[in-house]
Amino acid sequence: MEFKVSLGPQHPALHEPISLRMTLDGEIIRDADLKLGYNHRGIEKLAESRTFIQNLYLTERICGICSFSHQTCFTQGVEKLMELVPAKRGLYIRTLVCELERVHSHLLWLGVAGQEAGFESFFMYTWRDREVVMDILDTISGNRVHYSMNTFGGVRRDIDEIQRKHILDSLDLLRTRTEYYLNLAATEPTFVGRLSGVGKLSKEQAIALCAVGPTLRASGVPMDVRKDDPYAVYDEIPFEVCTADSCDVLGRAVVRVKELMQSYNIIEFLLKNLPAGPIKVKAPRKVKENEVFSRYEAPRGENVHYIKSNGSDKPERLKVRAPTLANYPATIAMLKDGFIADIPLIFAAIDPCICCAERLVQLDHPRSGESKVLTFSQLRQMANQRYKNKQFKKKETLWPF
Amino acid sequence: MAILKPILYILVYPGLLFLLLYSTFCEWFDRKLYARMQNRIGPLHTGRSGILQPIADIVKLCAKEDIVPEKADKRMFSALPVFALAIVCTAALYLPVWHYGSASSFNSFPGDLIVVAYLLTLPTLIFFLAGWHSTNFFSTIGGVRVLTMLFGYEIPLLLALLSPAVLAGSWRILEIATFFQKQPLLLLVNLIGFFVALVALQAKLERVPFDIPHAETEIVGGQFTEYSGKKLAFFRLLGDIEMVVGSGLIAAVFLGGFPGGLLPGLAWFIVKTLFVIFLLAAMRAATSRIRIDQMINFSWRWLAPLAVLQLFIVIIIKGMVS
Amino acid sequence: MNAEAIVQKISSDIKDKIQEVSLAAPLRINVKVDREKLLAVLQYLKEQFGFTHLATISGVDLGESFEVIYHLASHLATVNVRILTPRSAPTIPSTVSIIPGAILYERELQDMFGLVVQNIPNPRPLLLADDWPAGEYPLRKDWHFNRPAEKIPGGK
Amino acid sequence: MIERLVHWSRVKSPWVLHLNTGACNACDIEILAALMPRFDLERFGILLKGTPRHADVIICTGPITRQNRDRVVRIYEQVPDPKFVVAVGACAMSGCVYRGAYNSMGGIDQVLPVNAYIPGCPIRPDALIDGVVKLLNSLK
Repeated sequence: MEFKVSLGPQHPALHEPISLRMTLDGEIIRDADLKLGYNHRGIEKLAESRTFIQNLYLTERICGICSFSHQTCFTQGVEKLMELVPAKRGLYIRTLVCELERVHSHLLWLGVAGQEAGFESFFMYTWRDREVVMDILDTISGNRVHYSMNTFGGVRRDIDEIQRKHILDSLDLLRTRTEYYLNLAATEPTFVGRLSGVGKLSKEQAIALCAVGPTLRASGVPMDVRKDDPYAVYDEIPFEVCTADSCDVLGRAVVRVKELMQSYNIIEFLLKNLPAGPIKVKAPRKVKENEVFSRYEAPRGENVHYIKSNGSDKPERLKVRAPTLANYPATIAMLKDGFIADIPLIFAAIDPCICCAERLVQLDHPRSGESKVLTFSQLRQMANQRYKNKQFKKKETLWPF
Repeated sequence: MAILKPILYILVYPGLLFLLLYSTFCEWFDRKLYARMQNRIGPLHTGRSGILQPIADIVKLCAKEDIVPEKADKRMFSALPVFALAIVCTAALYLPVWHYGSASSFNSFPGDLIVVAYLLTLPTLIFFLAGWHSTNFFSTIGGVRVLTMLFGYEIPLLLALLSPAVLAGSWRILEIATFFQKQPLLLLVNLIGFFVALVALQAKLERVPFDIPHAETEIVGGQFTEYSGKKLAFFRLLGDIEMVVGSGLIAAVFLGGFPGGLLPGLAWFIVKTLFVIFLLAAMRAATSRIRIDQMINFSWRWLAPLAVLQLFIVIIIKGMVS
Repeated sequence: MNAEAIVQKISSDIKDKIQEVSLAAPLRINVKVDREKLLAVLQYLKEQFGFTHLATISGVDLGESFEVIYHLASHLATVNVRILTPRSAPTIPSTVSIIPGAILYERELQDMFGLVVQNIPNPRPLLLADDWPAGEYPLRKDWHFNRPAEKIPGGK
Repeated sequence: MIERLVHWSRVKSPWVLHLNTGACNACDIEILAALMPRFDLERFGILLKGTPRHADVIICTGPITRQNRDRVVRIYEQVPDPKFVVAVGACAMSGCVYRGAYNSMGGIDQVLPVNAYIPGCPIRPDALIDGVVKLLNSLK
């Protein structure tokens, strides 16, 4: 029996308009195709009619979760076009906000993953602790989500001694909480059992389909822009690229939790070694004719901006590639010939940020068959059904920590 | 005079008026407790500490537009909420709320325990029908889940109610209450049964962890997805009244009933039902939703055997006592 | 192997296939090729240096022609392979056979610039709305959006 | 008398449907944050409902995208009367930075009648609470 599955687009479990439509052969997904566009706003065209300073705030609003990633990526590119060397202290503060954003995004993801696996209390807990990071960001930048910290040549706000101490104190709290979640997850065999072996993406596939971020690193490829192509002050910071070899959703969770721990270390390092001096240097208004290809490691993966300038104060072309878009082909590969029961977890595992990719996902099948409409959470529930018969033995599914 | 008493019974106490007011109060009490247990405050600005919140909800729903989906079976769709509400209100009439001893009450007869249990089962079937007749996919799924759950909790609930009845040697709620009033120590025998009945009641009321049929993040509104306006208000009211009747039944059977005349009986009724509701709210706050298969597993692996065990204990003790 | 060495090796190995190779900035290598030889160059880069990760494909409207830039990245450096395609016949070859992950970027190019990607496995529109008029490509420089007059609710 | 009662009930018990019409996600996350223990919208009787049939207030975030327009109108029609629309965030009010972009229609008010606007980019959870309470007070 072939039937159509449609997810969303308005659904209490999802806070973004996403509609996933595909035709299935029984329980197995035969073919899937992407049609994006419900969240497409036309930012690239818009950017051509705005000045660089205006674009600073436009790129920030590409995404509400990883807003700083896009802004920093753009800022770095324009700084290279301007041949500007940013102030050292400014770069440190910029990197600090980058890492804080990574922490808040990964905590958010942990909660969502818990929810998809039917672990609701986990969701509430991580979101409560996420407020700690939000408070830090609030004290630094004055806003909870769009920080607007960047400017060409540095950052706009300085950190004083009281804020520094506040962040360091909060960091201890976050560390203990993250360890607590690790323990919580480790003692919950069903949770680990639900994640392991789901959404396999082999190393070769991941490379061929140009996956990025934790999705790629969980397939054992140590690609991290922070190491490969260091920006800001990452070449001065000791940190490790976290990978996992299990190639499944559990691996992606492991990579993210490890990265949380790395981020805490990086934040501590940055705050302890914060250099004195100005936070920004003066930037020119116009930009010489040139082009730049700027890369940035966002919480979801490699973020890419291609900026071409034409000598005026407006860019000739701004091309944005958000990490979620890069991960879609890999997601389809994970879904293909898989069970529909696994869709929610697989989708959550790439940490989809639909507005980031400016689009909506619609997977559908050309042939018409008996059609049946399911939502995302029904799928989740079907997943629960499918896994109910599996006996999880504690020893077999050890949390890898 | 003889005709006045039944009318009073049906319309004022413990009939419609009292039930309506008291069930909304119970909903507020439950919501407030739930919120406090989650570190929240809960309804606050409607009446004194939000006490009128459920009433506001229901009045608002009644004043809203009433949409019947085009594809739905219109007559069934509209009739079901009314039926369900009538059924639970009828069940409430059999609760011995203000007196006992005088067996001449018109609404108490040998075997009314079975009737109340039966009447409390009917709303479940109506939920299923409501979901089915909405012809919405979520509603259908919700309806099917309702029926699946029914198989889980209904038998343990009946078995649990059976044990005090066996101990008291009567199928009449009033006589059971009177029996335990005379020998309050025997109430302790029924502790396991009390626990089983409490969990089964939670499942019957479809509250966390058993809110599987209308799990919001899973199937939107479950069997109520297509209901709006007055009909939704009826269903909400139904849930509240079912909670009151269910907790009243448990209080009458397991907690020794409500002795005294009009006022002391009322006081006892309120205290004991609120106690049961408190336990229900605590259960709701401390757990997260389980899956439907886990629920069935749990009720057959734990609840039903526990209820049977309780029955054995009761039979042995009855042999010793008599 | 550093970026300079890669530039050296490219210019000596496949001199006949490329028009120009240079090191534009640290870790940024520019390679200019004919569009007919694009696939051969990508294949060479993939096999010789392991440039398997296609970060994205950027299209730029230069007026007379379109420039299409393939941003390849690895831990060694980033290579921008650029081709030109005339506005009158805007066709480019599909790279999906070499880099399967390129599919979405190529479909995006089709939507936004009206480029015709030859041999693309799935040519359906990707981004624009269902009711988008055919033959309009928003990122072309000569396409302008005329904003419809806004209603001001309850206002003057 | 009955009218006053109905009016009072409407003010005291707004049930909310959350609709993303092409926002950048920031407002949506903040709305979720408003339901968490820290802000607790339930104090005002506000409940987040999943189905349009149960809702009174539609909270829209984001500039309406071309693709989303028809769907938003359809959902609006599914909500039983009386219904209110709240435009949350700068995008939903006027289009914010996306004003003039070819795929966004401007504010929510270009498509739906809007009853209240809550400014902010993104809104803070406290602003959301303030806005909804103000909307309710304006009904008095």
